[in-house]
Amino acid sequence: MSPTTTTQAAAAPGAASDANAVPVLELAGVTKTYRVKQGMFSAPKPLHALGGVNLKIHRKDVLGLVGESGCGKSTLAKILLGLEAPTSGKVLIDGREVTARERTVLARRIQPIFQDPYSSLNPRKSIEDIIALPLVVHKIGDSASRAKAVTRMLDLVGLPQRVLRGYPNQLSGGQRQRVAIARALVMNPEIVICDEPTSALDVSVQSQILNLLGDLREELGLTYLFISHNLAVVEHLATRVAVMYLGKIVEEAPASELFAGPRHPYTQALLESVLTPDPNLSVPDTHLGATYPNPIDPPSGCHFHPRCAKVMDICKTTPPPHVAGPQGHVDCHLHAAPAR
Amino acid sequence: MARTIETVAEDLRTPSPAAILRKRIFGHYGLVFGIAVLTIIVALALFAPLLTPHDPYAQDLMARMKPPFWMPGADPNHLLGTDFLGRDYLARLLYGARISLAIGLFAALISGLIGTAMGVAAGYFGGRVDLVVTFLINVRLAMPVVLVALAVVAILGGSLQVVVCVLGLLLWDRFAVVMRSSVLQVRDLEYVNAAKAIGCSTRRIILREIMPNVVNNLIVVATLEMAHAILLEAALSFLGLGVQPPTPSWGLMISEGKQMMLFEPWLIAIPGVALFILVLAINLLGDGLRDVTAPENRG
Amino acid sequence: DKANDTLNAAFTKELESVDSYFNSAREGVILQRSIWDGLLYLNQETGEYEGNLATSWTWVDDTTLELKLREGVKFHNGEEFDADDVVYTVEFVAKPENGVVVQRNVNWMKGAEKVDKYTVRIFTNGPFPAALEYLAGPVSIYPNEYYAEAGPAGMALKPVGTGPYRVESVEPGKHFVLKKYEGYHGGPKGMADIGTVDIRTIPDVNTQLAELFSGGLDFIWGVPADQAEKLAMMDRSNVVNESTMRIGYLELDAAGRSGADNPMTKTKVRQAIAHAIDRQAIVDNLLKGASKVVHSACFPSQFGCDVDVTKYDFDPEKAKALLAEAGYPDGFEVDFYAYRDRPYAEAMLSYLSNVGIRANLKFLQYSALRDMRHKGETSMSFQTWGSYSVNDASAITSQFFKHGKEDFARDDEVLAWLDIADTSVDPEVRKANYSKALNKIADEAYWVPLFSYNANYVFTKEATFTPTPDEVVRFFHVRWK
Amino acid sequence: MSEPVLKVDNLTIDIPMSQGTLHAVRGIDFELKRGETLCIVGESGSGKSLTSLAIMGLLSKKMRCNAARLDFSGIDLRTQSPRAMRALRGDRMAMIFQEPMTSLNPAYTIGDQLMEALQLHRPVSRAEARARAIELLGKVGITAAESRLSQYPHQLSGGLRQRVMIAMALMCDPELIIADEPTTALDVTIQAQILRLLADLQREMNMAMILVTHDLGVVARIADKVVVMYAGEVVEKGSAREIFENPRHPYTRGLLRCIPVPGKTKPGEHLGSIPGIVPSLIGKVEGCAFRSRCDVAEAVCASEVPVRRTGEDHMYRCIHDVQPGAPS
Amino acid sequence: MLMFTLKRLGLAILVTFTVSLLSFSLLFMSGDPASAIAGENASATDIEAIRVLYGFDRPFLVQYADWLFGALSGDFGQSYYFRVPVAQLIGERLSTTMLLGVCGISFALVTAIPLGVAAAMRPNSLIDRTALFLSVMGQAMPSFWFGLVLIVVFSIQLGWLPPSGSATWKHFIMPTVVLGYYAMPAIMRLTRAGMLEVLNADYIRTARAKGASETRVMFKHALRNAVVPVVSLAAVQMGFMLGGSIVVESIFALHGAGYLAWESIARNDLPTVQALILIFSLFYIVFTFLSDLVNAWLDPRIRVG
Ligand SMILES: Nc1ncnc2c1ncn2[C@@H]1O[C@H](COP(=O)(O)OP(=O)(O)OP(=O)(O)O)[C@@H](O)[C@H]1O
Ligand SMILES: Nc1ncnc2c1ncn2[C@@H]1O[C@H](COP(=O)(O)OP(=O)(O)OP(=O)(O)O)[C@@H](O)[C@H]1O
Ligand SMILES: [Mg+2]
Ligand SMILES: [Mg+2]
Ligand code: NI
Repeated sequence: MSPTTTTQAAAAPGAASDANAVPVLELAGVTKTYRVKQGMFSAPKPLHALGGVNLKIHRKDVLGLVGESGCGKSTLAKILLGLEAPTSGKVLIDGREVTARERTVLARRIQPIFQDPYSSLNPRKSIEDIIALPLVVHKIGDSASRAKAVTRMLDLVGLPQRVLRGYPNQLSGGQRQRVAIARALVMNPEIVICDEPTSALDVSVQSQILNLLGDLREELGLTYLFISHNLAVVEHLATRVAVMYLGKIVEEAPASELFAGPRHPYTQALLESVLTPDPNLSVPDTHLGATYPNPIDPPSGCHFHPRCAKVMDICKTTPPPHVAGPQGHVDCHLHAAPAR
Repeated sequence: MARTIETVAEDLRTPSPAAILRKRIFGHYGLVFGIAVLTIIVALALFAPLLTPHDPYAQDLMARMKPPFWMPGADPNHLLGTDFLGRDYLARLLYGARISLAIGLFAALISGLIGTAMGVAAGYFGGRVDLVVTFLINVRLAMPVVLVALAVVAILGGSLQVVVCVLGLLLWDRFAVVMRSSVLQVRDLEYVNAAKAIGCSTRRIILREIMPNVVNNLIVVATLEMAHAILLEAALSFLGLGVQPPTPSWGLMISEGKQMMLFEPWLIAIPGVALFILVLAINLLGDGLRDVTAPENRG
Repeated sequence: DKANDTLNAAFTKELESVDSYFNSAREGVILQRSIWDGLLYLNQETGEYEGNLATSWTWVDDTTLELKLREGVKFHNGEEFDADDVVYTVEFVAKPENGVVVQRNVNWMKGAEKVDKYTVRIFTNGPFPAALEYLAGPVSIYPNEYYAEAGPAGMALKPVGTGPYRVESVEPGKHFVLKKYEGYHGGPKGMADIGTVDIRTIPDVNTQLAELFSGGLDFIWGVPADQAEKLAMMDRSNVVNESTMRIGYLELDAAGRSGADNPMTKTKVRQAIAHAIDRQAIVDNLLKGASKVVHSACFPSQFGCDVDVTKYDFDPEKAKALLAEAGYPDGFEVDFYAYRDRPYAEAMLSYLSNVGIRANLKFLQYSALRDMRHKGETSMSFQTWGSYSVNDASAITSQFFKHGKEDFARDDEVLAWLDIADTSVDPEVRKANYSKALNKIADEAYWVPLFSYNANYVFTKEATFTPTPDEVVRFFHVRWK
Repeated sequence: MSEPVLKVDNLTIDIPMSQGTLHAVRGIDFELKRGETLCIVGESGSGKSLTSLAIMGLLSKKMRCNAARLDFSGIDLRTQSPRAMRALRGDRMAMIFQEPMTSLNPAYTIGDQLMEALQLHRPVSRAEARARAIELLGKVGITAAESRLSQYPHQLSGGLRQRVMIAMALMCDPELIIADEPTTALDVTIQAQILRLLADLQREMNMAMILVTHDLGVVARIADKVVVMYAGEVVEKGSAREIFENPRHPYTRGLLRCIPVPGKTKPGEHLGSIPGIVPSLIGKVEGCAFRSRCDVAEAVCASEVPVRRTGEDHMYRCIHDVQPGAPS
Repeated sequence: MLMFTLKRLGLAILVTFTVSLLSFSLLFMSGDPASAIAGENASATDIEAIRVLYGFDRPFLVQYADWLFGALSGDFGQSYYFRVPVAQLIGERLSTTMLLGVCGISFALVTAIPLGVAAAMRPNSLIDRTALFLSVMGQAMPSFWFGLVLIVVFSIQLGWLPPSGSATWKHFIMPTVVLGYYAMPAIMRLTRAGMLEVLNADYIRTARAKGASETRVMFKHALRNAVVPVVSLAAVQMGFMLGGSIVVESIFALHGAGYLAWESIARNDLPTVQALILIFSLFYIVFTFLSDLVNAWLDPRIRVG
């Protein structure tokens, strides 16, 4: 990779986070409810995968979205991609509400990179066909110009030209993820939704993909929604971080701020759980209880209270308030204005 | 930095899916056997006029039930003997292969079209469509096939077309079930989501993204249903309600030979064995294809 | 099985009801003859009517028959037989609303009247020469008290008659056990020899043969010719062949009911068809046994059956020539309907195709085919008719040529002749008119009469049995050696 | 110190495949004492799981497993009958698997499965087994243990299931516990909890533990000894401190550079990376398997690779004595 | 649970209703039932009288509604042929078919499951190949042919078994084998495939790691999970068997419902055919329902939410 990339660090944090600018992408009170059946004999129950999410992504931001498995990260990504319709709430692009009808137009602006490099490529298609698919679907250019675009993308993601005629099964996980990235970028989108793009990869490959994503953002001026459960990875790439717990954003702040001073107990626990390869440390005690949340039957009040080390009485009954901070917010009784 | 070391990984790259498939096919004895036998039967059926001078419909009442060549009293003119009207058994067997193959093929085609359309719709769209299709599958499964087929053929008469249509209209359930579940499996894979996010039309997603990945299951079911249709036709013929004579269907030949089975067993043994081999070959082909293309074997 | 004094026999078809008025199957007739008695009896050897439950009979007038009844006869349940039983039975079956299946067996009777305990009169609906034939055949006498109480349903489950066999048990459709009736009245049927007759329904002929080989059956009939031939060669059981009264024929739509332009309306076409088929070869190779080629539209032994009519010999060249004359030098295509004996049909198909008639076989269930014929939709069909074993041409020729639904000739002349023949009481007049009708039918080739059928009876070497042309197995005539 | 609980010397595992023999594990050796934790790290497919399965005697029959030595508490595992192996498994050595979601039998209750583990090896009554199960569930931090016993696996979350798995492994007080990536399928917070639990229990019960993982962070926090595997081979082995503070093998060093560490790596900065992919191990494998991805590889790497040692228990396989540009 | 049962019941009723409507309209087209009732030797006037008597001149929907309401109260009308209530007629024959079906499916299960398990335990071994061979044979062998061959061998050549009838248990051996062999391949393959899949499952490894013996692993841990889809298949096969026993019943002269159905079709005995189609489909529905219950019992994921 080019050595110039080292200078980007200055540009990254908060570069575009002008609070007053219109965000490219905004979620306003988005909820998503699934009806799920547990076992054959019971009636379906509502599962609130997203419970009123408000989120803004500004141009050239990398919004890291962290949270544990099943908290609704992928659901959010799917809603942004138009793969699922929100149960309520709005999705706005450039301040304009997006209706389902316009999704195909939006497909040019928002593109996904998924988690599993093994299932994200159609095994029956050659790499060339896979990368060219968006162009074909949107009827962009003729076959010659498409071939050129595909070649360019291969260079961009660092794959050799000879894989073009190959099939996904001939590639390693990292190479496949590069193909997926090439497919996402071939339409020159503005926003890329990365849903855990590296969690299925070995660390040695993960770093390659992370580097690539960083470089591409620089070169193409992309905006990322970067979903991960690995805080270290998020810190590395994100400019802003949103922490999600059971379908709600519990804390949101610029990356540097959040890592320097996590305010929500859950964020704190998350940070503590990051295991840095330091043989002088032992496994940390996160002070979290072993009661794992059930999204079908979420705890009352603050969803986090059964695991929270700093739980107060009020947490058990009252949903936490929305406490705005200097550059973000936290939803927690601890940070609410002192009790009456 | 200079990297002069030979890249081991590059040389050991796996071959393309087509190449793997080819290799698997030839490594699978059952499949190879099935293909070989089926090819032979198809060839025999196609070149029947070249292989026997006899007309399968020409009767000779004076030369009835001549035994086949391995039995005493055989007529060298009729290698496999003659039937109860003195028609050449070999000629009937060869021309009969056409009928049996055609029945299997067209019945599978009709049921395949119906079942696949329903199964894919149910699997892909889910919700109401799925409910309706599942309901229809249930209705279909609840109907006793042999009984209904018999009833319909009894009403409409047993012309080849009727038999093929009845079988086609009755055997779509497995297509629907298999297609539904395979599409359900593929539907939520990420490349389908990716295609949706790219903005592909539903038609395109179904035809280009999903179908190529489930078509192997379709082929497997199609071969098995083909065998099923052939057997069912034979059973209908046996019960006297299959294809009409003098059409030389194998099922009909068994049913005609059945009369004399205790005295001239070869009359049912020959078409019976032919039927058995054909169905066996088709089943082996289907099983083999399943083994070869099963997802757990895929690279 | 002589050791157990049991004859194991098989029916091919499920019998719908043992009550003889409520089935139309041959199996039913067989049981009927063993369980019940008619008023008269037809001696198969002499062809003469004898008294059975009646001892003498006289025509009082054209429509009244007076009969003297046998005394001292007891039904299987102990009920005494007398004139009341006859009156009750006749009155019951003659009423159409009681739903006797084969109406023509009974609808000639108007009713009956008791004269004294052992004398009755039976009244007919108009002159009916064949009355004695029916009284000796399908009309059997039921016990009035029992029948009034049990009805047809009860009779079907626990039949009661006066015949040489009483019924031990009935599993409807499946299994019937008959026991020798020790109190048999000694009528012309004679005392039964075999103690038990055990009849099971086994639909598949091969299974029947298998049972025969393994000793599970002693007596089967209706065995196809080829099998019978092989069985005879194996010499393990007796194989006896006897002609039956059933004949096969091609019914051609001369009247144009299936379409005025249909080729069968042309006499030359019909004659061509008659010339095209080698009936003798079919008889020799397929039917075998006692079968004969027939030329006239009736069974030769029937009263009034004139066999000396125009004969069409096997001559494909002539057939082709006739077709060409009729305007079909290249033949034509036609649907050929049939409901039984597929091999025979197939053989005919092949002959027809040799002269250029491309016939498509449509093999249907009997009732379905009859529907079509009633609606006049078939231009060519292969039919058979057994005349209910009635030895009189009225049972066949008049059945089909009197402008009924099954008449595809619709010839007024024929109708007129048959009307005279059917109602006259003078045998000579009848004969002459039947002859005229049959000759015209043959000349015009309305039908192509094909052959008479035969039946093969296969039974254990321990028994003796002589079949009769009426295809009715009389178990009381089977004897152990 | 006492006798090692486990001694593995020159363990090889070959898998016959249609394309040839896969040399999945090629000459591994290590030893482990009571109370010690050994971590095996390596990329996916490097043979970590096979090694642990080989120790448990759970390799499938078609795989060929050879070793110069495979001793467990003085028992030669190579010569044990299947029956004797069964008696050892679950009793004196236990294993925890990676996938908590699928490692429990969906058809039986938690209680059944826990109690089975004990009853297979000890002649105890159901009541006793039940008491033991409740005790252990409490120990692994499951509250209301009593009522959990009658629940089915699908009614528990991943974290709870993994705790049940741990409890199950401990039912018979094993001397050796092998945990094959016990936390990779879990969330970070739960991972930390489970690892802590494992570490505490290991100390408390004075067991020997083998922890298989590909997460260097985990290794650093929990291991006494570390085995780094690459392509079926031990490329570096030593005490945890040695490995992390003084890594010698280019692969180990590469791995350490790959992971972003909050506070250490700069956000947005390029991470170190190891280019290329793992070579195939089918057929004859010669020389250093890592050479195709190695920055400092030379032509001689294609032939014999020397085993080098720095100090008593730090060993690595590389032609370079000291890595060019290494910090120490 | 209650909701589920009710829903399933509703679906079942809807399915039965649809099947009955289909079969009724199908048979309505089948020509003139009056002619069928009249029998082979009836005259045109006989038939006409019968048509009016039985009400065949009424419109389709009226006849259907009439039949349906009767059927709901267990009255399927009179058999045209036997002239007894269809319910009674079928009642007499059903036991034979049921017995045959139960024997057949038991035979299939008893041979297929052990064979499938054995084959899965040692893939590609001799026993696996034998099992595969048997199943391939079973799938390709026309059952009527197989039946005839059995008769020739065991009744005629060896004389061990009676070729027809239903008097003793011996009579049921060959029909059971023929019918069971028809269902055996599918069950065997499913068992084998299920076992292979389950044996690769993580929890089997867990069981082994606990020190459970191979038989315990097979039968306690694996089979219970592998058998779940087999139960459903067996139910479906059982349903098919009852409807498909026609051939077997006609060969072995077993007077069961299947044979009755075939004969009734031939005789145009509409009420009987309709009732039989309905009853066979009801059986199918009941069996699948029962198999769902059994599966729920076997698989707690279904049973408890
Ligand atoms: N199609 C669906 N039907 C029903 N429930 C669903 C569906 N998709 C997701 N869910 C549920 O919604 C919740 C959120 O799921 P989601 O996939 O968004 O989680 P996630 O945060 O992406 O988790 P992970 O880290 O495991 O990917 C989960 O409890 C999940 O079970
Ligand atoms: N049953 C098997 N059949 C064939 N090859 C196998 C089998 N099990 C493992 N292998 C191969 O053996 C090698 C080592 O596998 P192993 O499972 O030990 O890797 P691992 O280090 O545990 O990887 P991971 O981190 O993905 O669990 C791999 O190349 C794998 O493909
Ligand atoms: Mg997700
Ligand atoms: Mg592993
Ligand atoms: Ni670089």
